[in-house]
Amino acid sequence: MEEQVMVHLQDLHKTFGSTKAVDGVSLDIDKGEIRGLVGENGSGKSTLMCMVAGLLKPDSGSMTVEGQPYAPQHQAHANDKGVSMIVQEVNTLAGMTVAENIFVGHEQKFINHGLRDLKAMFVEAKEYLEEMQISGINVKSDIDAYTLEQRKLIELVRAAHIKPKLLIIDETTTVLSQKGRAELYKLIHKTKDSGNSVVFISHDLREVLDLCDSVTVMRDGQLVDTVSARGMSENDLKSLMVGRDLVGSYYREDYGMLTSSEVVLEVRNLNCPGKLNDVSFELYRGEILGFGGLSESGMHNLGKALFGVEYNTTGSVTLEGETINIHSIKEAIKSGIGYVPKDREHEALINNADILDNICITCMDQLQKGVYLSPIKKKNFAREQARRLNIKMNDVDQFVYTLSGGNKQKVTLTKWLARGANIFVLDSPTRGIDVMTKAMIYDLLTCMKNDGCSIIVISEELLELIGVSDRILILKNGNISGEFVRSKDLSEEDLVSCMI
Amino acid sequence: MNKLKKGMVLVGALVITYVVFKILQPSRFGSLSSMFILLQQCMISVIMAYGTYFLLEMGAFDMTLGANAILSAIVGCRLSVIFGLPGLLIGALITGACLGLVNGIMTSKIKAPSMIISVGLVIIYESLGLVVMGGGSTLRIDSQFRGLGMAPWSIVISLMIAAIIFFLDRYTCFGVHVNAIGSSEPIARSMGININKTKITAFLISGVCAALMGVVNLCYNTTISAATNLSSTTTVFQPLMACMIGLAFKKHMNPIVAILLGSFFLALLQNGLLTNGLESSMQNIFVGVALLVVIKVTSNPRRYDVIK
Amino acid sequence: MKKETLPKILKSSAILIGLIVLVVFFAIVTKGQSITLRNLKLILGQSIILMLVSTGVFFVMTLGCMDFSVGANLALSCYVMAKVSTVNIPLGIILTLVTGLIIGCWNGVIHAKLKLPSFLVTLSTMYILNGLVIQLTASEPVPVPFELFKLDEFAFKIPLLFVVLFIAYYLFRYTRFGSDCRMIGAGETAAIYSGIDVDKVKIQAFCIAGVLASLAGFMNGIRTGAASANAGSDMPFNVLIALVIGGLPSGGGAKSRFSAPVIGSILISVLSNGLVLINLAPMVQNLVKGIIFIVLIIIMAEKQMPKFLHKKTIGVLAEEKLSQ
Amino acid sequence: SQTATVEPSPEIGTTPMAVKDPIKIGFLHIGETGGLAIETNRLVDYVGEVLGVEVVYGGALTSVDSVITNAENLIAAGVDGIIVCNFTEQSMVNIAKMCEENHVYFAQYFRTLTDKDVIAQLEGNKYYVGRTYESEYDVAYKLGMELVIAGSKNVALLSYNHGDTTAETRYKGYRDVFNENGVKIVAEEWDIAADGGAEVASNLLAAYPEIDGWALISSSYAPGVRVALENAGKGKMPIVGVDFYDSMEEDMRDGYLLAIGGGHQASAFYSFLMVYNAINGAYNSANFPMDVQDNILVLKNYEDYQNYKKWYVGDVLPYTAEEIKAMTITFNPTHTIADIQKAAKAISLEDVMTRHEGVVK
Ligand SMILES: Nc1ncnc2c1ncn2[C@@H]1O[C@H](COP(=O)(O)OP(=O)(O)OP(=O)(O)O)[C@@H](O)[C@H]1O
Ligand SMILES: Nc1ncnc2c1ncn2[C@@H]1O[C@H](COP(=O)(O)OP(=O)(O)OP(=O)(O)O)[C@@H](O)[C@H]1O
Ligand SMILES: [Mg+2]
Ligand SMILES: [Mg+2]
Repeated sequence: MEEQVMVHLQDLHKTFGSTKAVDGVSLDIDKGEIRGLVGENGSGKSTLMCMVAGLLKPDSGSMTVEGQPYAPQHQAHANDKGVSMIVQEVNTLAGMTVAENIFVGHEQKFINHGLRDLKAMFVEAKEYLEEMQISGINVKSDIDAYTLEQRKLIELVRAAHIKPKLLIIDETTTVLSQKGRAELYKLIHKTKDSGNSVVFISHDLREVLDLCDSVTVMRDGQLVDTVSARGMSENDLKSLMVGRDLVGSYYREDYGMLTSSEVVLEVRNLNCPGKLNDVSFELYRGEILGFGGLSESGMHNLGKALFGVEYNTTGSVTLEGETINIHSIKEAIKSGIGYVPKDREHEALINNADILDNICITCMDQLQKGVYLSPIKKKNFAREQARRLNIKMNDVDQFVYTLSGGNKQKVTLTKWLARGANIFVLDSPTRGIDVMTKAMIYDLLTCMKNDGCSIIVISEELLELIGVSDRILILKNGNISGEFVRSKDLSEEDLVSCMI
Repeated sequence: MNKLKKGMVLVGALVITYVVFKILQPSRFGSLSSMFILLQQCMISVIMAYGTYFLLEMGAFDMTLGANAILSAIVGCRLSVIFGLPGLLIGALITGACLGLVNGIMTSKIKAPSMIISVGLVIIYESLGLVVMGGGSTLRIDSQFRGLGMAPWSIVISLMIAAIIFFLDRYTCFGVHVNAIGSSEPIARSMGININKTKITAFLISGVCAALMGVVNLCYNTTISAATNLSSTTTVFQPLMACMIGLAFKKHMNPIVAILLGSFFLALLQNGLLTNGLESSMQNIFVGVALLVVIKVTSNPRRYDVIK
Repeated sequence: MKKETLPKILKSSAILIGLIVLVVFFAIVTKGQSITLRNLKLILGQSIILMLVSTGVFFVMTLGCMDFSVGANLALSCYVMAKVSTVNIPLGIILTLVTGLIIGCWNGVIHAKLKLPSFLVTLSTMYILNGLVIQLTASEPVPVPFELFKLDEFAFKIPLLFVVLFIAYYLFRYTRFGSDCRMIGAGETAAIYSGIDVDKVKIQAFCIAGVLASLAGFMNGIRTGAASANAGSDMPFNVLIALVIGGLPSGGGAKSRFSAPVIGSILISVLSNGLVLINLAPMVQNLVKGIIFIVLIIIMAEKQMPKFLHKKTIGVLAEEKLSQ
Repeated sequence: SQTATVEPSPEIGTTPMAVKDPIKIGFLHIGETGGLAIETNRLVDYVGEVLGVEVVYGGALTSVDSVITNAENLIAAGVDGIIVCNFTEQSMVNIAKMCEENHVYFAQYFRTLTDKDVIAQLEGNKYYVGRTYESEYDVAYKLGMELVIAGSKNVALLSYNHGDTTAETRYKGYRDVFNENGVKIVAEEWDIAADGGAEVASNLLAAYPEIDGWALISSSYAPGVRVALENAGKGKMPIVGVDFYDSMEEDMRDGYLLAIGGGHQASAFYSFLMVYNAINGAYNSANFPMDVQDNILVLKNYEDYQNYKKWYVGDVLPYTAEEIKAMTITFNPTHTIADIQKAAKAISLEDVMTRHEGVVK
């Protein structure tokens, strides 16, 4: 038994201020095993693994790797011990080359007689990239020149190049396209085959079940159970996570109910060099229009373009008859468009401001009477708005960075609802959000729909698209490559066929 | 291509400036000898510019460099009377290193941005300079050391510094770590980079450079006098500007070269204006404009880019 | 319900405590001389100019930007007032403020529209204005008409100061402008995505800084009786120190408090006044000043690099961002 | 506006200060660096010590505003008199007002009033004792003349910041003497930092080969000019300038410095005495303001310099304790302002040498 265990965690504890993030977790991870780790938002998965990877120090508890006592001081140290992790948030160093990013913390590796051997570094970096069949990345060029996904892949290389005994992957798949995921899965299996272990964190239970040998479930910082993936169903997992049975799926149940024929938004020949070409479509009142595709298909740019933040777009966007300037956020907002961006950390919310400010920010013109803006009024307004989506918080003066991803997303939606927007553009609205919060967001969409709001949902999760939208448009390198109307027997395969 | 073009901007600016002034003042401006004098002068100020390089890379600012240069020079000058050349160099360098160390420790240990701390420190260093000065108002360096401030040596010294900085930047972990910290301190820390050590080292280097510049400058001017009321900070701005130019071109040419070109450009500009009989007040105006132009040319931000 | 821990409360009021400690100390050492009504009024009077300027810069720093040109602005405005007032005083006052407005507007527009770092933009403005003022005041300082000297009275200055402070406070606390400033300082990208007209707000903030600096120039004029080149030369750093020891997060943002410019400026005046009262040797005076600044900075400053000094600001602007 | 006098410190209660409380005189000093400043401070400290007066130094003078601020702080510190070297005349109006309100006597040094509006304002101010000033114009004129005699035809002129009264008057002196004698100012540079001489001079030499003489509004640039000359291999070239500096000895000895003006540190000293006596009720305020003119020394050769060093700034200062006391009402009941005026008018190298024959060894 003993030699079977790769990593052993003994009674780990971690608290942040008032929150018990990880509360006495003991865990064994065997050699050559792929271990899934699931749990609701804030259940402690990231925190637990961050401690294993040396990003956080446990308050108490001990760890061993292959029986050897193990207490990592920092990430590089953990790497030396054979543990590496890909974290939830983007974790690359801007303004430095790809190669430097891959080897940061391991420079001494390339010091031969006192000199830093750049050539060797570039060569080796290149090798790793090729080894993982990641193309289109120049190791010498600046990391800023690459997209979020490419940067994640580079982090992947950084984590993999040390041939770790334990590889931890925290909610990474959400930012990866199908192709990127394929690479990730390949890496995971390779690691397994070479007798090493993998911990895989994701909210996509299906993915977890397909990929992993066994699954550990966490709730409120405590370990609920570790079960074999075989013969496990998603619903079983969900009920383990939530602690009670969940019946049915959380998607809309209604089918074939016809939406109004009144066009609220008409897009004609939207062009955006290298991202979109000649995209035309219309959005009807009370319709949920889904956009699907690979992450590079341009669907995210489409969202930005509609909101006026995409650069050098051309084409016309007509709102209830009148054409609007597609280069002005102001005008987009004035004409009732609300946009929920994919990048929650920087674009959606002001993390180091309180909930109050984040909600009121869009509603100043309503709140300010003449030259007077009443703080009390502001507070009450924010309070009642926050209550609408019952955001989990102490009070509206809590800072947003202290909120869980799910609650952050609620705040983002609130700020547009508060403004009374009637056209919503939601980019990856449920990314990295747990099942419960997901369900409530879907219900919310339906309510909004019924209130006559028109909603555009951009998502990489096809089931979600099928589940919520009345109509689905698939984008493929900048063009609309397929249209599907809501129906029971619409399958992922149908969509995928248009995507690639 | 674009990369090259951007790089040429700096050289182009130099050439154009030269040509314009040459046309305006054919007889007075731009003789070989005067250009050589100019080179000597900017070789001195560039030492400090190199000192600030790593700091700017980390996004740190050190306003004490001017005061540091003066204090170190004073100490060196006093010691040179007793111990000769070793006294001058070692005394000054050790002083500079100590001050740099203090700045480094302060900025890495104290919860406050470097620029603001350093402003506080300037006041202290300046008054220390007065104390060391010991009543007198100006010190004069023995003429035997004047060589240090002139053609072969001053240039040799600053080229040496340039080489060292280049080496550190390109061929040591330190260079990478500085860059990493400048890019994101938390990530750098999580990668096991020793933030404090790196910071302190960077400040140490800048301190030493400042001291060296002080010495060379002293040997060039032969006299040194203490500064008061933050007046020493004015000496920081020119090297700072040169270094910023260097960083601005980082992506297009070797920063070490760019810094040198940058400081020579500034010197050329002022010299040109001087020979056109413009007072230094007027020269300020031009330097201001030049600064603006340089940043504008080197930057091409996009809509919604965040620039503070 | 906020769970304010004791250290937190202490920190939030640290600067006030520091101020009180300082005042008490001087009061004891000077046997009460330093807290006579007259001296207190004196200190207030001396801090007016700095307070005006730092109130203006306060908005700019809340944005996360910086304005180094205020000193030179002060000098130039002072010159304009001295010159024009000899012709017509009201006109002089108006033009003074207009000067400040133009300078602020210039800074704002160049920074916001051309997207150049405020730190460098205002530095260049500083150089330009300095040169200009030296040119203009060459040969001799320009006297201010004596009618204006009458204004150098508490009866005029204090009400004016309070009016300005009130307006500024109102702007900051009770209008969307104030909250927009804080939001931009806290997260500019998200602010843009929430429909805040960032450029407009920035320009407005710089204009306020400019106008208040020129108002300070006016005050300086009636106080010193003439416009001279070196007026306000020590402003930029004093403002920085005042704001930071006043407790303004050096990156600005949502945590900015309006008390910063007020308390910071007063504290600086108390310090220089007290050091003279206890008759320290001039050399020692500077030393002590420096040390006390450092200590206060250590207590007050937040660990957070001022955004206007961020790497992106100082050079590495060149590369294009392909990703979005 | 507030007219209460300075509250005396508690434990002395209300006893009039004239009795025991030592007199306090505020000294707005021009700095701690620069030969002139240092000698001035030294002399003032000395006279304070001789007369048992507490000298209160103001803070640093960075800008015009700081002059006023420091004056205010000195008054708040409870001084009985102030001596001030103002940056701009206009600032005296404010200071005068302050002093009158608080019954503090004040006098200028190194400065007088020329702006008639300002004079009008200060007329009949019962506390404006007077001023000591030297003719900056004359000294510049004299020095310029030395250059003329030395045969310079194209001179370069270096100065510190524009707008400074002293700098501008000296400039006029140079300009006139050169105009009258057909000497051309081929290049003039202002706003030069104290140690910026070498750089500017080098550039000027490169650009204006015809330069054959240097007129310095502040002689602190002299060492720099010398360096520039040596570097450019131009050999010696006559340099004249105002204000003594520490290391002028070498430059005099080696014959680079043709002539130098300065040594007027006594200026503050006389103003100090005036204020001291005024406080002790020596003068009838009807005669205020009273003028004291003193001389700027001009050293023309190395020997002059050695004498200056020996007699002027040696262990014995230009005035001994006895001589000082003789100029005060407290020790010499027959004292009148004339004593001070006479002393100031007379002061020169020779004067000191004769007076201190035997005292200095
Ligand atoms: N800096 C902080 N200070 C205080 N509490 C925090 C802080 N960061 C997070 N929390 C707490 O963590 C909880 C969830 O935060 P966390 O970062 O774990 O999000 P998450 O669980 O990853 O959710 P998601 O998966 O949607 O991102 C929040 O309810 C909040 O109370
Ligand atoms: N930086 C932080 N400061 C304070 N508390 C935190 C912080 N990060 C996490 N927490 C707390 O730790 C708990 C677990 O957070 P963690 O991110 O591990 O949840 P998670 O399981 O990773 O959620 P998700 O699946 O959304 O990533 C959160 O509920 C939160 O209360
Ligand atoms: Mg997580
Ligand atoms: Mg999370």
